[in-house]
Amino acid sequence: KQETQTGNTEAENLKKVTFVLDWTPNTNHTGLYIAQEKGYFKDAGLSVDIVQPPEDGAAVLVASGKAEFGMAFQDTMAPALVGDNALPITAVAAVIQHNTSGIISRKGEGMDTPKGLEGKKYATWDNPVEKAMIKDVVEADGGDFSKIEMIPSTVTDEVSALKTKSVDAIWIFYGWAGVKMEEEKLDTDYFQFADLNPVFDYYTPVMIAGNDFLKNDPETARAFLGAVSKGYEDAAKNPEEAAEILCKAAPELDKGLVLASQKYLADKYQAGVDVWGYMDPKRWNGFYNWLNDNGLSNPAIPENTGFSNDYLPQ
Amino acid sequence: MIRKSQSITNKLWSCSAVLGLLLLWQGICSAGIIEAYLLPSPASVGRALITEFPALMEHGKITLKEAFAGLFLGVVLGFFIAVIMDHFHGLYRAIYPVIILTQTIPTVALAPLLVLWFGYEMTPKIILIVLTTFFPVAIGLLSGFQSVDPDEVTLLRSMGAGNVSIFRYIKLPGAMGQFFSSLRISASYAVVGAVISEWLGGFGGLGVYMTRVKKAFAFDKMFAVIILISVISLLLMKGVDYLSKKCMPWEEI
Amino acid sequence: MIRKSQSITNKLWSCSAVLGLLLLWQGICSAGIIEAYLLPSPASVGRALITEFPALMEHGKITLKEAFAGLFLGVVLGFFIAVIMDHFHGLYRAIYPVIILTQTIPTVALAPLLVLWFGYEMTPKIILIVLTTFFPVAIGLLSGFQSVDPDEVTLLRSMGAGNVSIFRYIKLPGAMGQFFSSLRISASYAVVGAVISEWLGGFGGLGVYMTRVKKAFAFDKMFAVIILISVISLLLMKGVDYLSKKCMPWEEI
Amino acid sequence: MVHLKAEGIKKSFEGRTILEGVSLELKEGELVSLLGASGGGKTTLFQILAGLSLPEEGHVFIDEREVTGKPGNVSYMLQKDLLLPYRTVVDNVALPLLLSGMRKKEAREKAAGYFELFGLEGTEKKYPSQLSGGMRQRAALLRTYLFKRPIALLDEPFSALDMLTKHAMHEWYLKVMEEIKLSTLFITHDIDEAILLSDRICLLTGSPGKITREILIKEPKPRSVEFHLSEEFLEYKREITKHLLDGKIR
Amino acid sequence: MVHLKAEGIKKSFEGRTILEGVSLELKEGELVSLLGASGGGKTTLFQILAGLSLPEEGHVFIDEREVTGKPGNVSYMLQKDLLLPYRTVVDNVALPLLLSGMRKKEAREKAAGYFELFGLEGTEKKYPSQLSGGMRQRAALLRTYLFKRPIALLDEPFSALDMLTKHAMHEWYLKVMEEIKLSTLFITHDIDEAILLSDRICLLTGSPGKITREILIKEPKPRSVEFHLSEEFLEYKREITKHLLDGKIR
Ligand SMILES: Nc1ncnc2c1ncn2[C@@H]1O[C@H](COP(=O)(O)OP(=O)(O)OP(=O)(O)O)[C@@H](O)[C@H]1O
Ligand SMILES: Nc1ncnc2c1ncn2[C@@H]1O[C@H](COP(=O)(O)OP(=O)(O)OP(=O)(O)O)[C@@H](O)[C@H]1O
Ligand SMILES: [Mg+2]
Ligand SMILES: [Mg+2]
Repeated sequence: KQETQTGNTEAENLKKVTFVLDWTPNTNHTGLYIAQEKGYFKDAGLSVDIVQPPEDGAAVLVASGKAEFGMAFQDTMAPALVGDNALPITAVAAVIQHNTSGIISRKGEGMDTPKGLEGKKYATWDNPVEKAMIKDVVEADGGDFSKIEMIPSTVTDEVSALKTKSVDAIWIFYGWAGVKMEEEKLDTDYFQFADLNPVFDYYTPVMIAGNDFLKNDPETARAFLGAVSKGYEDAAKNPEEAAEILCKAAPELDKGLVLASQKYLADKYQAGVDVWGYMDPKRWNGFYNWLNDNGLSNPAIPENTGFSNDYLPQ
Repeated sequence: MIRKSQSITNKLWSCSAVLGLLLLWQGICSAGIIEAYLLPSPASVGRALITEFPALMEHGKITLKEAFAGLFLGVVLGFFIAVIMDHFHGLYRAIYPVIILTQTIPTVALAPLLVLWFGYEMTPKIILIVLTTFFPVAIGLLSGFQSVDPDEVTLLRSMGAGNVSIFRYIKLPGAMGQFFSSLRISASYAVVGAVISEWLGGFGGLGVYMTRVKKAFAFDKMFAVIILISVISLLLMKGVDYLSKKCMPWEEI
Repeated sequence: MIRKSQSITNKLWSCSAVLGLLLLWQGICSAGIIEAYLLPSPASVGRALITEFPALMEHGKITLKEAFAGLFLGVVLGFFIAVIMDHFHGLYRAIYPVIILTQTIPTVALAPLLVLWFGYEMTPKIILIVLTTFFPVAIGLLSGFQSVDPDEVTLLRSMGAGNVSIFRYIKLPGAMGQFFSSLRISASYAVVGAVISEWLGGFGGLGVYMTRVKKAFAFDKMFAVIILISVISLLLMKGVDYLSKKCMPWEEI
Repeated sequence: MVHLKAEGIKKSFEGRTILEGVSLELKEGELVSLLGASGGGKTTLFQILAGLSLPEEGHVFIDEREVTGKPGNVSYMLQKDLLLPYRTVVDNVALPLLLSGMRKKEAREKAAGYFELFGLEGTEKKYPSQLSGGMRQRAALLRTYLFKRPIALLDEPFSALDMLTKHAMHEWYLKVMEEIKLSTLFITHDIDEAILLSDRICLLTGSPGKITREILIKEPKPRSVEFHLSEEFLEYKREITKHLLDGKIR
Repeated sequence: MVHLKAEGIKKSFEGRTILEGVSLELKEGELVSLLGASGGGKTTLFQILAGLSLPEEGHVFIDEREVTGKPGNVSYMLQKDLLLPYRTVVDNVALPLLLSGMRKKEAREKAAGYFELFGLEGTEKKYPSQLSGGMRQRAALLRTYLFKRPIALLDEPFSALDMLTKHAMHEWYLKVMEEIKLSTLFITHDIDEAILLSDRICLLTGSPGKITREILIKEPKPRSVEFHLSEEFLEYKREITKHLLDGKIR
């Protein structure tokens, strides 16, 4: 909407692209907002709308062509890749190189390793992949998964959930909720899945695109990812500026939290790879094979399904 | 006799309308105009309904339990509010705007707060259902109580009747019609309310099932749940109609 | 004169009731019985209302635009359905159950599908609002049309009037009362419907703002939005009341 | 000259014959009353005469022209006053003018011109619910009159009024009738009223209903209260009551 | 012996005095009619006599005992029949018995015992809407009667009925009255009815209303149709009509 106002003559020459977020704006989306704000999209001949979708709605919107790109996660998009409900989508860029998610708990209650979850209240989304991953790490740590008290996750505010002891342990992305704990000066214990089992170092979040769009208009896809990658590179270099731009786009966010999160993420956008967004087939397949082996995907997901590095800037 | 055969033709008409829509829908899907992940065909939805039947029943039971509990409490609350507002005029003036206010608050928006306050067990769900169901009942009953013919009250007073007798012999039966038409609305709110409240989280119920199949991109199952919810609502409404006929035989003549 | 002063006391009553609740709420919060992240105090909500005022107005404008567009189309659709069902008896039998069916479908559950089909621009939101608002209007108008005194129709026929005149001079004005009381319901549905539809996503609107502040753990702002939504609903309802008084001067005497 | 003529009317509802072989004449300028038991079919007959309902047998003529089943040829005032509650009195009264295609302003002016004659002055902008019973009835009569057909069918125009108002309306009606020269067919339950107002009284009795008796009232019009309380009046009343009570027993 | 006595009753509504200085007596076994213009305050007076409304001045006595403002001492039948639509006829009629604390079954049986006398046999299990007007009125009368107070106030009990039904009800009522021996105060608009049924007629006229005339009807009861159509009857009617019309002009 706002874009249509900036000069009609230009707008006509620009290619319209729509990006759906995973839900509400946060620091994972910084690169998009920087590219938008600094005109990288326009330079690439694009006019981009950034849209907030219904919860869990991005993948289908991208599949149906209502949006060209969207935000997704390697774990939750698994059911969209195979079987009756397969959607024509492909992951085209990893936003963050490593999986920074893990389980956080109040400090000193013994949940610094997975075994400590025994007898504790864990807020679950009741997702089979989620539960299998926890089972894997708990058992690897010599614990008994069945002893964890599972309660339904209704958590909107992780800090207060822990503070009020309504929950003992929560699955979070450290770059947002973890940083928020620090900001609120709540001492916590945290373990990260990727550290416990390398298979769990999958890509989360990722950018996805519709297959038809990729086939028919690869140039636009490349142009878009080129501009976005510049955005994320900027974010990596200058967290303060990134925080400011994000807060401008999403004023409801807490500025302190955004800045802290931005600083935490700065070296993680492009950690250890030359090109932002690159997805290592070994890690991608590794996680899906683990799903296959544990019977979490029906049918099994074939090698090299659902991602492509072809549209990243070279 | 004439009435009966007429109601049968009515049913034929509406069935054929529904059937027509279904055929159109199947046609669109079969012709491949719309892809399956945009709109599952009625056939695949039917299949999902059958294969998922045990799971749906399981979850449906939980939802129905919540809906009934909420509806029951909502009706009780609505009844008391109506009686109190009818009886104490001062309270009426004080409570009425507050009640209207509660109804302009989007309950769905309240949902996350309710979980925060009351935990994730039944309580917040039932509160949400009560909040949506008590209102039609209270308003319906109240207007029923107040639309009573004042001459009927005079008649009973002339026979030396007190407030309790007036309530029992005039206000209560006089408000029955309004009560049942409100109950009909409340009953259908109760089911939808239960489903929404389950989005708040929990381990069972059609709302939970719905979020799960959504995450699994299983739109046929999603439609199956939606249809099941519709059917439950319709059955509940029919149930209320039946009850109202039983309770108000004088309407039948 | 008597009426006027009575309506003022009524307002006093209700204001003091609302005020009392507010004070109680503030008291609970100030006493620290409930922590701020569970229930923000009225003072902090008030502060949020003030500091967020520009943002709220911005988003509110979008929501109102959707609500009005949806309400308008819903009323138009409801009107046509009512006229058609009143006129063609066969269609009435065919359409009525289908319409009841659409109302048992939980619209909130439909929402994600609507986005899928119609994109995240205005269209799906307006469709959702239309779906919720047309129903009360259609039903209200229809029952208004049908509760017309058949003797009035006979009277006009005896003067040689045709269907159009009968509609214009009898059915339409006779259904006005029912129309406005339905419109009142539809208007408040429209706002809540717009907010819910915005959870579907999009670029702005109170629903989008609400999901964002919820995600950002800003409960004071969350309450501020809820209050704003309540106020908008109330204002719209008052607006309908005003309109109904203007359009039905004969009710005023 | 015969103005309105009905011949051999038959009508049934749900298999029950209400009217059979009913014939009736109304001459120009005449006022004829129709008396009969409740449910006897008087309103049904009026609906047929007004062309709103089709008889199974029989015909209706106005000035020799057949009008069976054709509405719009007579001014018909229904059993209730039927003022539309959402129109002001003047707009109610102007309704037949509007329906005949007259423009709103003109219709209102024309209608307002009769308000004094009908004793309604000052009520133009009021709503019907603000009028007393007598005024409502007068407004309904004015509306019927403004339909400007030479024949008026009035179905119990005064039955909802209390005794004194009725008395006043009778006096007023007898006076107005002189001026506006309508041919009127008149249903009533009130024998006194029928004797007071009619040139001729038709008694509809039996099941199926038939006109079994016609009584001419010879007293010149307008008739005074003295006539009402005279022995002559009583004689008419005796005759009618006897016939109606007999009709009931048959 | 004087059964019911009202003395110097005054009542106003919204600053307008409706009744002033109304005094009235009803002796045992007597039937007294109250005639007067619509809106004259007849119903208001009944409400005061029934103890449902407090007069500003004046007192009501029953058998010398003051009952001003105390309901439950007389059987009062309101202007409408007021049968509760959601109760069967027998349950409607048994209402006063239930209210006096009788058990349901017993009350029903007792009420059913009177159905024949009141010409209601076979309607016990029906709902009021299934009854004809005359039957509804009879059921309301039976209900009033079952309240078993020695004094009955009947507010226009027959006014909603058509002429023939009314005739039949009059005959029936005169017969039943003989059997059940009530003292009755009776409001009507129908002068014929008042003359036919009453021992005495009170005329309530003027504004504020006062009882300005009392007329004794000497004809023995039950009275025949012949009396109705007699010169004597007409004389009574003349007197009442004159007085009422005069009262209107004053
Ligand atoms: N549309 C109809 N369908 C079925 N029965 C009807 C219809 N209209 C009238 N009747 C029946 O026909 C009979 C005669 O009715 P009608 O209204 O003509 O009587 P009436 O003489 O006008 O009575 P009243 O004096 O009470 O107005 C009644 O038994 C009535 O129930
Ligand atoms: N509760 C009340 N409040 C205000 N005015 C009242 C009330 N009850 C009666 N009135 C007025 O008192 C007057 C007398 O009314 P009442 O009903 O006693 O007359 P009535 O003689 O019974 O008339 P009718 O013959 O039409 O029944 C009327 O003008 C009426 O409007
Ligand atoms: Mg009739
Ligand atoms: Mg009265």
